[in-house]
Parts: sequence; C-alpha cells; structure tokens
Amino acid sequence: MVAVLELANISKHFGAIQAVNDVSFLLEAGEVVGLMGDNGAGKSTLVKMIAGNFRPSHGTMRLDGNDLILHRPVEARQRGIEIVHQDLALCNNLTAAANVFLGREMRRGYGPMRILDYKTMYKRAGEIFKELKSETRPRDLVKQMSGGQRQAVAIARTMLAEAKLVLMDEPTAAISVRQVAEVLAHIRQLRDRGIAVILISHRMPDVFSVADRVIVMRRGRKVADKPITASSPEEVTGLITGAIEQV
Amino acid sequence: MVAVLELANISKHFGAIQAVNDVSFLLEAGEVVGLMGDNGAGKSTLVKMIAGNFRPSHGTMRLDGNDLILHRPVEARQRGIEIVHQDLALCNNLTAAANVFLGREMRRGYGPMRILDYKTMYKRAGEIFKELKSETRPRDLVKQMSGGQRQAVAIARTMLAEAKLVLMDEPTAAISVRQVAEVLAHIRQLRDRGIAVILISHRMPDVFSVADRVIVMRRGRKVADKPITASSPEEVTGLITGAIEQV
Amino acid sequence: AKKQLVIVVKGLDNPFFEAINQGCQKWNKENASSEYECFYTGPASTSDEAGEAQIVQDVLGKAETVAIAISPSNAKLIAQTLKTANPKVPVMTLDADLAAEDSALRKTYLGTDNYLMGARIGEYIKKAKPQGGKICTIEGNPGADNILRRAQGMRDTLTGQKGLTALKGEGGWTEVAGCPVFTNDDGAKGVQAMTDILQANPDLDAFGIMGGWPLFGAPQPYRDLFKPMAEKIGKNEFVIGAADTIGDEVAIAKEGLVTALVGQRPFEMGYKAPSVMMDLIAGKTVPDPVFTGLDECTKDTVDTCIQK
Amino acid sequence: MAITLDQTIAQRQRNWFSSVFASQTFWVLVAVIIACIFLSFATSSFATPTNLYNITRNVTFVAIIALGMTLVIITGGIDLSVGSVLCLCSMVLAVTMHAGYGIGTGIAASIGTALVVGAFNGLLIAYLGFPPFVVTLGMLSIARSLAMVASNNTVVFQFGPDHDKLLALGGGAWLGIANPVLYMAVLALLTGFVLRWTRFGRYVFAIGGNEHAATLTGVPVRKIKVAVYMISALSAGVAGIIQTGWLGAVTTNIGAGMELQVIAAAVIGGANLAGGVGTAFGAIVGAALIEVIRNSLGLLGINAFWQGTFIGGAIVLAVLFDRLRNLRQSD
Amino acid sequence: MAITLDQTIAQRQRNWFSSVFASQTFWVLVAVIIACIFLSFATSSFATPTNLYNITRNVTFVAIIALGMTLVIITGGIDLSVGSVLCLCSMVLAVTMHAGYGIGTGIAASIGTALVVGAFNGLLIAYLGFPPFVVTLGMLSIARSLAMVASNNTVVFQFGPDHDKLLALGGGAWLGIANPVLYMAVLALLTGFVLRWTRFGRYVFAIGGNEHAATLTGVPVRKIKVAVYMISALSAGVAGIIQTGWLGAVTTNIGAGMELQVIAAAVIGGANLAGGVGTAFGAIVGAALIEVIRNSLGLLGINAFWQGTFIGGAIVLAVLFDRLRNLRQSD
Ligand SMILES: Nc1ncnc2c1ncn2[C@@H]1O[C@H](COP(=O)(O)OP(=O)(O)OP(=O)(O)O)[C@@H](O)[C@H]1O
Ligand SMILES: Nc1ncnc2c1ncn2[C@@H]1O[C@H](COP(=O)(O)OP(=O)(O)OP(=O)(O)O)[C@@H](O)[C@H]1O
Ligand SMILES: [Mg+2]
Ligand SMILES: [Mg+2]
Repeated sequence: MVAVLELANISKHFGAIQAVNDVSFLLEAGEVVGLMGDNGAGKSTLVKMIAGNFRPSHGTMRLDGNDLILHRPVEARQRGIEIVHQDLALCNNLTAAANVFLGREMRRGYGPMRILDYKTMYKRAGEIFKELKSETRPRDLVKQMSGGQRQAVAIARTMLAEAKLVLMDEPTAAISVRQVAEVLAHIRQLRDRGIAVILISHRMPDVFSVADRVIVMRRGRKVADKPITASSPEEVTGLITGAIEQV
Repeated sequence: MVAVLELANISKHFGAIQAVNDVSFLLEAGEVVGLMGDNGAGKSTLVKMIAGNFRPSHGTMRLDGNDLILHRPVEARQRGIEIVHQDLALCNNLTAAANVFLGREMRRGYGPMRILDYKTMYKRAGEIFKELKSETRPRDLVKQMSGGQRQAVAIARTMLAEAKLVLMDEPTAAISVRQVAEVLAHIRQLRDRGIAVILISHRMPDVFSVADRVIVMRRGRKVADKPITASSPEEVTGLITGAIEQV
Repeated sequence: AKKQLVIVVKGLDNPFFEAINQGCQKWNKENASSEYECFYTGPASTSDEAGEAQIVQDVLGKAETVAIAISPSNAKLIAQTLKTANPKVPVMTLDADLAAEDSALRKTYLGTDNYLMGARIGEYIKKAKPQGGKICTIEGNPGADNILRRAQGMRDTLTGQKGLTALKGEGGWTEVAGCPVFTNDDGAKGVQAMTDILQANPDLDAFGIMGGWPLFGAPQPYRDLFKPMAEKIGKNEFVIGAADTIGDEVAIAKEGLVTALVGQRPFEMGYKAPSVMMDLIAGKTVPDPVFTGLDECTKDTVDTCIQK
Repeated sequence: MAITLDQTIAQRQRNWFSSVFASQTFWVLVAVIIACIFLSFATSSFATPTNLYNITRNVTFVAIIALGMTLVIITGGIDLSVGSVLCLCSMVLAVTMHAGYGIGTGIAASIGTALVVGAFNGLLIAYLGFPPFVVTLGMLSIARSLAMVASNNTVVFQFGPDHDKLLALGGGAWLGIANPVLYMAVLALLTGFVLRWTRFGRYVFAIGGNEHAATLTGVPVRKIKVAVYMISALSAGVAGIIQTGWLGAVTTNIGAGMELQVIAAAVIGGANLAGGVGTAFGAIVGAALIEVIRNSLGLLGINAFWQGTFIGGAIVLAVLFDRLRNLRQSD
Repeated sequence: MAITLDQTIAQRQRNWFSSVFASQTFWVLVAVIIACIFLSFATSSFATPTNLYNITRNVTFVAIIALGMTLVIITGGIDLSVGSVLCLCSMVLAVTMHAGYGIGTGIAASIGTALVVGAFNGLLIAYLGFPPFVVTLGMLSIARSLAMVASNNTVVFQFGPDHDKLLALGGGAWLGIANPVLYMAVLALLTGFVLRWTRFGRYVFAIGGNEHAATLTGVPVRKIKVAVYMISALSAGVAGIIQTGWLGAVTTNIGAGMELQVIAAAVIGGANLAGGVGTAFGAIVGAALIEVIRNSLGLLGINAFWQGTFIGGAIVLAVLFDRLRNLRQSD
C-alpha cells in the first residue's frame, strides 16, 4: 500500500533562517501523527509546504504515490488536503458562515443564474458549530468574535469536504475544554474513515490521547518519529527542549 | 487592607449580545486568579474593560480603593495595569524588540535631543526572551515569526514595567511546553512580589498549578469563585460546560 | 432679487477670466441702481467642460436669469446644451465662440478674434525672421479651442498656407521635435519645458507662446532663462512672440526678454457684456460679432500699449 | 430559563434595522435629503421638473463609474485611470463612428478598448504585484495620451451615419426620466445583485477583508482582481459612451480630474479605501450628494471664490452625521 | 556544534546588505540611474551643468512635499490637499508681502496658515474618525477657494519691500547648487532622522502597522496623527514659499493636480498606501524619477501626443525592476 503522504528531504529557508531542515517521513491512510516541537521549530512551515502555501527549498513530496508540486494553496485543496491554519486565515469583514464556506460557497438556481444560498449555508454552519459544541453565531462578523469562536470557524472549514489528508496547526490553542474534546473526537472520526491527520499541538495530553505516532522537530530537524505507545510525555518533552538529543 | 481591584456589577453588551453580565469580585495584592469559561463566555471582554479597552455598560471598578474610570488603554498602563492581549496586539511591520518596547521606548542623549537606544533595546529584549527560554530574534520583524514567538513578544511587554496588576489573556495558548513552564514561573514571581494576576486560560493544569483562586464564567455571568484548593478540575469543567449550574 | 445678467466662464482658476469678472463688477458698481445685476460664475477648473455645461443648465433653470453670456470651453458641448435647454432668454458668447454652424444658437459674439491674435503673433515673428527657422509652439490645455485657433493663425501667417497642423519647412519654418508643448496652463511646467527644448535644440530660432502662462505664472524662471539671450532677442536673432499682457508680462517686455506681446482685453469684455445683454433683452439689433481689440506691446511701446 | 446552544447559535448581534442605522450610507442619504429639502425651500428653482431632470442626469456619469470603482475599492485597490479611460473610450467611439461605422461597431470598439485597458491594469496589479496606485496613475497618463493620438487632438462632433442614434442614446428620455438615469439604475441594481448574491461578489469582499486568507482558502484572487479592474474600466467606458451621446462632442479634455470625484463618491457612500467595505447604493448616494452640492452653488448664487469652500465644507459635513453617531456610540 | 539559545536570539533573517537589495527604493534608484545614463548617451544636452542644475531644482518642490506625504502614508493615511495648500500658502505669503510686510512676517503668516490647515485635517481625522480621503479632498477644494478669496483671483508678482530677498531665497544658488536643492537635502535628512531615530518616528510606523495595537500599547495615536497631517501641510507650505521665490509670481492655479504627483513620488519610492512602510530617501528618489522622465520628454523630442504614454509607461516601468526581483524570489 502506498503512503498517503511521503516527504523526502524537505528543507525550507527564509533568508538566513533555516526553518525546516532535511525532514522526511511517511504517513499512511487513517494514521494520526502528532507533530510537536519548540516554538519556531518549523512545524507550521512544514505543514504550510504540504498545503501549498510555501514551496520547499529542497526535497520532494508525494501524495498517494504521485508527485505533489503545488503552486497555489487551492491546488492542495483540490487534491484533498485540508488545513486549519495557525493564524486561522479569516476574513474579518465576513460572517462566520461566509468564512466557513469561503471558496466553497453553496449556491442555488441553475446554470449561470446560480445565486448564493444564504439560508442553507447559515443552517449548515450552525450545525457544524453545534457539533463542535461551540457557541458561535453564523450570522455575525468574525471580527467581533472571541478567540475560541474564531478558531471554531477555522476548524469548521475542514469539516465540509471529504479530504485525504487533514493538517491541523494548533487547532485547540484557543478553545475551551468542552470543544477540545469535540475536536479530538472529530479527529478520531477522521481516522476511522481512513483519513490521515497531522496534528500540531503543544498540549501533550491531546497528542497522547489521539495520535498513533509522534514526530518531534527541533530547530528545523526531525529528532524523533516513533509510535505513541513507545514514547512518553517525559521523553517528548526532553526531545522538544533538547534535553534528549535524538532518538 | 483594600483590594487591588474591585469590580462591582460589571456588565457589557454589544448590540443584542450580552457579553458580560453583572460580574463582581475582589482581587488582593499577590493573588493569582484563574479566570476560566467556555469560548465566548466573556472573559476577554471582562479583562479588556479592566485594561481600558472597552468601557463597561454598567457597574463600577476600583483600583487600590480609587475609582477606575478609563478612557483610553494608556491610562490603565499609567495606573499600573499590564495586559497580554489574546490577539497579541503586535505591529507586524516592526521588529520584535520594537514591539516589546512599544510605548516605552528607551532613549539616550539629553533633553529634546534624545534618540532611540536601539542597542540597549535589542539587548534587553534578548535578555527577556532568554529568560522565557524562547528562541525569538529581537531584530527580526514579528510578521515573519511563528505563533509562539509572537506570543513571547506579547508576554515580554509586561515584563518591562513594575505593575500592580497583570492581566494575562491566554498567554500560553501558542507556546511550547518549555516556555509554558517559564511563564508560570514568571507568574509565581509576580505573586511573590505582591503583584495581583488574572490568568485566563483553557489549560486546566496550568490554572491549577499556579492560581490561588478560580473564577468561572458562563454566558457572561460569574458562576463560581472559590479557592483553588476547594475545587477540582472536574468541578471546573462541569461549571464551564454547564453540567454544574452554579456553586 | 435683481434680474441677473449671467456670465459663465470656462473656469475660475484663470486670472484672465478674473479680469472679465472685474469688468462685470465695475459695471455693477456703476449701475448700482439698475434693476439688473451682472452675475459671474463658472466651474472651478478650466478643464471641467461637462461642469461648465451643467452650470449653463443650472443658470438657465433659474428664474432670475434674464440673459446669459457664455465663454464655452467645449463649443460643441455648449451648443448641444443650448439645443436641449431651448432657452427663452437671450444667449450670447463671450471670449470664445460657438462653431460657425451653431451660430444661430447665440445672438452675438463679444470678444477677441483668436485667429487674428495668433496671426498677429505670427506677423511679429515673421517680421523678425523673414527667412524662417526652427520654432516651438507652446500651447495650454490640449482641448482648448481658442488656443488651438491662435496656433492656427500663427502657422497660417508664418507659412502663407491654410490649415497646416505642424510645420515641416513650409515658409522656411520647422517645428522641432517635442513641440507643440502642452503646459496645461501651468507656468512652471511651461518654463521647464521651454528650458528642456532649448537644451535639446540649441539652434532654435523662435518660441510662439499661445497663452501667457510661462511669462505671468513663472516670470522669474522665465527671466533666468532668457536673460542670457537678451542681446540675441534685441537683435532679432532669437524671437519670442507671446500671448497676453497679464501680470509681469509687460515688465518682461520692457526688459527686452520678449519680442512682442499680443494681449486681449478681458476687462473690456466683462464690462461691455452686460450692456450688450441689455441691448439683446430690449430687442435692439446688435452687430455680430463684436470684437474687443488687441493690445500689442514691444520693448519700445510698453508704456503706451495697454488700452486703459 | 436556561439558554440552549441552539438559541445562542441562532442569535445575532444586529438585526436588519440596527444595521441600517449603523451604516454610513444611510447617514449620507439623510444628509442628501436634508440638503434637498433645504434647497427646495431656500430657492424657487431647485424643485422644478427641469432642475430635477438635470440633476438626476448629471449624477449618472460619476455614479456609473463609482459603481465600478466601488468594486475596486472593496478589494482594497484604487483606480485612478477612470477619467482618462472615459476620455479614451469616448474618443474611440467618436472616431470610429466619425469614420462612417455604425453605432454598434463604435460601441463595440469602445467597450473593447475599456476591457483591454482594464485587463492591462489588472494583470500588472494581480499577477506582477504592482501597487494599484502606480499602475493606474500610469494609465491615467497613457489613456489620455492615446486619446490625443486617436483624435489628433481635435474635437469630434460628427458621428457619421448613426449620429442621431447616438445622441438619442445619451440625450433622450423615457417617461420624463433621462436615459442615462435609467442606465444608471439598471447598472446599480446589477452591481448590488452581484455583490450580494453571487460568488464573485463574495470573493470581492473576501479579498478586501484578508487577501492572504482568501488565497489560502482557494479564492481565485488574481482572476477576481483582474476582473474587478476590467469592470472598473468598463464602467468608465460605458459612462463615456453615454456621456458622448449626451454631450454631442468629444474633446481630449473630458473626464479630466474625474477620478477624485468618483473615488470621493464611493468613499462618501461608505466604501473604505482599506478594503472590505462598500455598497452599490452607497456609490449612488455619494455621487448624488456631490451633484446636489454642485447644483446648489448656482441656485444659491454663491460667490465664485467661495464656491470651493462651500463644496469642500459640504463634503466633509455629509460624513459628519455618521461620525457623530459613531462617537456617541463608542462611549 | 550545538547551537545555544543565545546564538539563535542573536541571529537575524537579513543583514544590512540583503535588506537594501530587498527594498523597492533601491530598485527605483537603479531605474533612475539607468535612465540618467541612457539620457547622457542618447542626448548631448542631458549631462550638462545647466540641465543638471535645472533638474535638481525642479525636483525639489514635489520632493519636499513628498517627505511630508510619506509620513502621512506611513500612518496609513493620505493627504490630497497638498497642492491646494501649497497654493494657499504661496498666496498668503504673496499677499502679505505685497501689502508691504517684510519677508519674515510673510513667511510666518504662510507657515501659520499651513499649520492651521494641517491641524484642521488632523483633528477631523484623528479625533472624529473621518476618512482621510474625504477630509483632505474637502480641503483640496477649500484651500484653493480661500486662495482665490485672499488674492481676489489675481496674479501677484510684486512682493513689496522684501521682493528681492524672496526671489533670492527661492531662485538663488550656493556653490553651484540651487537653494531649493539645499533646503530639500536638509529636510530629507531631518525626516530620515526623525523616522529612524526618534520615538515620534517609531510611533508613526506603529500606527501604520496596526493602529489598534498602537492604541492598546499606549502610543498617543491621535496626537501623532494630528502632528503628521500638520507636517504634511507644513511641507506643502514650505514648498510653496520656496516655489514662490523661484517663480516670482503666484496664480491661483499653482499646485493644481500636484497631489497625485506627490503621492506617486512617495509610492514609487517604496511607501505603501496600506501603511507601515516608507522612507524619506524613497520620497526623494520617487520625485527624482518623475522629474527625469519629464525632463527627457523635451530632450528626446517626444511627440506631444505621445508624451503621456511615455510618462505613464516610465512610471510603471520604474517599479518593474522591483517586481521582477520579487517574482523571481517568491519561487
Ligand atoms: N514567512 C517567513 N519569513 C521568514 N521567517 C519565517 C517565516 N515563517 C516562519 N519563519 C521563521 O521560521 C522559523 C520556523 O517558524 P514556524 O512558524 O514554522 O515555527 P513553529 O514550529 O510553527 O512554531 P510555533 O510553535 O511557535 O508555531 C521561525 O524562526 C520563524 O521566525
Ligand atoms: N467587539 C465586539 N463586538 C461585538 N461582539 C463582541 C465583541 N467582542 C466580543 N464579542 C462577543 O462577546 C462574547 C464574549 O466574547 P469574549 O471575547 O469576551 O469571549 P471569551 O470568553 O474571551 O472567549 P474565548 O475563550 O473564545 O476567548 C462573544 O459572544 C463575542 O462574539
Ligand atoms: Mg506554528
Ligand atoms: Mg478570549
């Protein structure tokens, strides 16, 4: 069976800063990988490359065995890669529902006369928020929303389409205990449907409760990649801080 | 002894949304209060009022026994209230050091001929980042920084001045295990110096490890206010989700 | 309110029209007891052609208006406006006229003969340099009809032919590359462009300046530019024929920095227009056109050339 | 008593009514209405059929372009070239028809020119990342210069065989309403519809709100931007065609300085130059305000020198209503 | 081998050298230099002392105002009134001196006028939250109208007892360099210093970067904004005084349309209308580019009708260098 995602020797530098340095790994369908590391370790940069946001300076990526060369983020979406961005990527001047459906608006009518289907979009967004147990109002502007409500909007986006690979960059940073449980449950559901997930998080318990494997990065390099059962929070913490060099 | 901060029947509404509803509490010097609640419960709105960012729709606030009526955020700063904003409040076009010192630039020279002291500011910012164990580069623009590095910049700001009251709105949301420990240690130091702290966080372990008291909000109302020793993570979770109505 | 004899000019931003206003105000002062008053208006900018048409409409819609004198910046547009508005009050043109085929739309024209004005400038240049040479024409706003007409008058006089739009040796005269220059009624731009042209063409023989902007709008840089050439100008080795006698222009002529000035009499236009309009209202026959004269100044005549 | 999650989700901060009161457009409309009422009482000639006919007609040219400009402004851009593009398109129409072609060919040539110009602006801005201000300022210069080249800097006032059709198009009326007003109404409704009900409109707002986020979520940002500048140029072209029909003559001067008026109309009507905010109705209201002020100058007999002060003051005053409401509220 | 925390903190993404290469100002400077070299070879008259003297002098008026404008643009604002303010200040100076007052009084009156106008703009924008575009567009109209009122719309060309002093001020030279150029150099250095080395400059950037964040961190946003619009008006006033001295006459249409040129100079030099970015040096380079293009029209003998195309094309081309570098890099 081919891996869903295969990274080979991926590097990325910004000027003098080497953000990601020679990282390789495989990801199988239905596998949840926790990606951990210190601040500035290069986690976001890595997943942004997979999402077509940056192009790697070196190295190759393959999706389902085919070369993955992305010129624009929309190409990643088209190929079945969904991402929750760490900075959420929201348009402050639009409503929560409009943000959820951005790039995938629902329309009604026929042919060229298709108009936006506000009602259905509000309804569907409301359902997703309810599923996430998040008190987020679909009809209000995201500009005026609380940090957690904004994050719920960003997460809701990935729940619209059936993806092959879902990248979540700290999806639970701003949300409350109640919704954290829902997001983790959602990740388990994805896994059960055979969808691969990369979860970036600084919350040790979350990663250990949901991931099958943990990858640790330090200063751009991959320093560990092992099944979650073979590791422990203490070891991972050691790897993140550099107390343990490499495993 | 007068309380450092006294809130009496504070409310705030935005149009039809009642964000904060009749909240009162006292805060003593050297006390660390954990403020918890679901997303959109009104935590940020509450601390923004204390920081002069919004004016309460109703209710009164007192600082050290004197009325606290703030027209602009700078007045809160002048009266010894420091805040880490949830949205960080950074200027993307400035360097990390410039952001740390924003509004409090260090200068050298005499009288009207005082110029910015870049060198000292870079040095001092570097020291703070080191203290936080954060790999944040003072001379680079915050625009290009990772989520955790940005948060470190926002936290660093509050470490410049000796405050009476420090408000931290999810200061550890984006930062890594290593730095979380440093931030919590910093909060303990503040407490030991007699500074009052309000810590908003969704991370139960953090709150329970550092706070003396926990206040829980639900849908704008205060539903609990008790010593941390008299509570438990389970109870707080129940209060947040509404499983427990009020204590 | 008094009945209004309205003057609509091309734009308020031009001191030339201000002189018309002065004439209009003088008439008001002298006829304070009259049941009529002279009312002066126009768009803020000379380049706002549609704005002028709109003002004409507004004025024609007003009950106080009993006669109107227009200085059209876009003759066809004003003609069209008049056709649609179909005014009940007498209409005349001032300073600039409608096209010949539209002349039925107005009762008379009061103002300068712009073609003649250009022709007079041309004559001065031709007299100074009968054998011809290289010339550069300085114009104002590219759409301004009166300026284009002056340029035509000058070209026709220089060459003895009709209707040439650029001179390529006809009558001995050649317009150098980069000319005509449109200065958009900006004095500084005009002098800057003249400086550049002189730099690029050291063998230039003449400037024909169709609107006085470079002289009255930027007299000092103009002096700086031509002081070194004063002697050549005195000997007719270099010739400058310029329009208008506004501001510092006459002084410049006195200093011998311009060969000849040909000026209009805007004050006279503004002063006469109310009387002409009253004649029209009274139904008297008025000659068509009524030309106001030209003031022509050379170094030797500066003290007497301006009609008082 | 306990509020359910469902109820919270169904809430919204503002209902339709309070949104209207919170909009700058509404307050500027109030200003326009007050000005009209004042003028009706202060002068006998304001509320006459001819004057109203003229005012409504005069407003159209700025208003039509302001519709296109509003789209550009919503994306966070600016288009300074509209005045010159209007001139170029009018000239292309005039020259084509003068050369003996029919009105159809003339309009097609003119619209084609507008689209090419708009595409040029848009491609440089969207694909090469040029600042919109620089590109469209360059085009301001270029388009007018091309208009001079096309016409040899002459006044064109004979439009060949279809001369009368063209004049009827721009100068005619229907049920006492000037044709241009009808065109404007149709275009405004169309623009409003597109902004509110189509995916394209949604994307225009998204780009202005957060261009980076729009790119990340798969909005075809570049294509939309090109389209928006083409629409802006097109609106200038359409205004040019109608204006030509109304004026009956084209010089290389028309539309000079119009860009500021058009942008002012859009901004006064509530569009935000920082992007993300704007409405079609606002553009019309803004244009109407400017025209009412201009019209009142003559009717009130304001001294020529003071007219500028009056216009400028009124523009500022019009926005004051909205600002005062905001100030009061922020406390 | 192991990198310490200290080392990471001491790192920076770009050194001085690579920052220079990454700046639009640098590439526009390259464009200016290339244009100058080209013109030196293509025409015999470009690289002559007189021509260079003229070019450097001509550049100053736009450049000085562009310095003030750059501050406004960095805060994320815009000032459309500068051309009219230049006119008003020139006129106040001219009328005061014409009335028999000395040059000192004249300059004081003129500067005072500029500051009042700037303060008016700034107060409305900063304290009442008006859109800068609307306020300064209103002022564009008002200031010119007041200039008409002040002068009765006549040409003023006699400046009373200190006539010659004024002409020497603007028209003189020092060691072969025109006086205005010296003023410009001093003002540019001053602006550069303020932006880089003072707290005020830092705040200007902060406001443009994130006004909300600046307010939250205690930056006196409103005061700084008022100051910035006052500086912009002041720079227009200073340019007006110098220009009056150079021209020797003031008409009510000087400075018309200058606002677009000035903003273009700042933007071409690298300022970003969205705020947060800009340099004093960039403003000068941008102004220089515009003047070199203008100068070359005459020297190269470009046909009058095509001149606009040439100017517009060159403006766009100048920024192309920078864009190409960016495009290459983004891959
Ligand atoms: N666009 C960019 N330009 C320049 N440097 C960048 C850019 N994006 C990231 N960096 C730098 O690259 C490094 C890695 O950043 P990245 O965002 O990948 O970290 P991270 O692992 O996601 O950290 P965090 O946990 O704080 O989100 C950091 O030092 C950061 O400053
Ligand atoms: N400026 C505003 N305008 C309108 N509504 C607002 C504004 N700020 C907050 N709200 C609303 O007020 C409620 C409380 O928001 P607040 O930001 O205080 O929540 P919070 O408790 O901080 O949540 P989180 O944990 O997600 O940060 C939310 O429903 C939010 O949508
Ligand atoms: Mg990250
Ligand atoms: Mg919050």
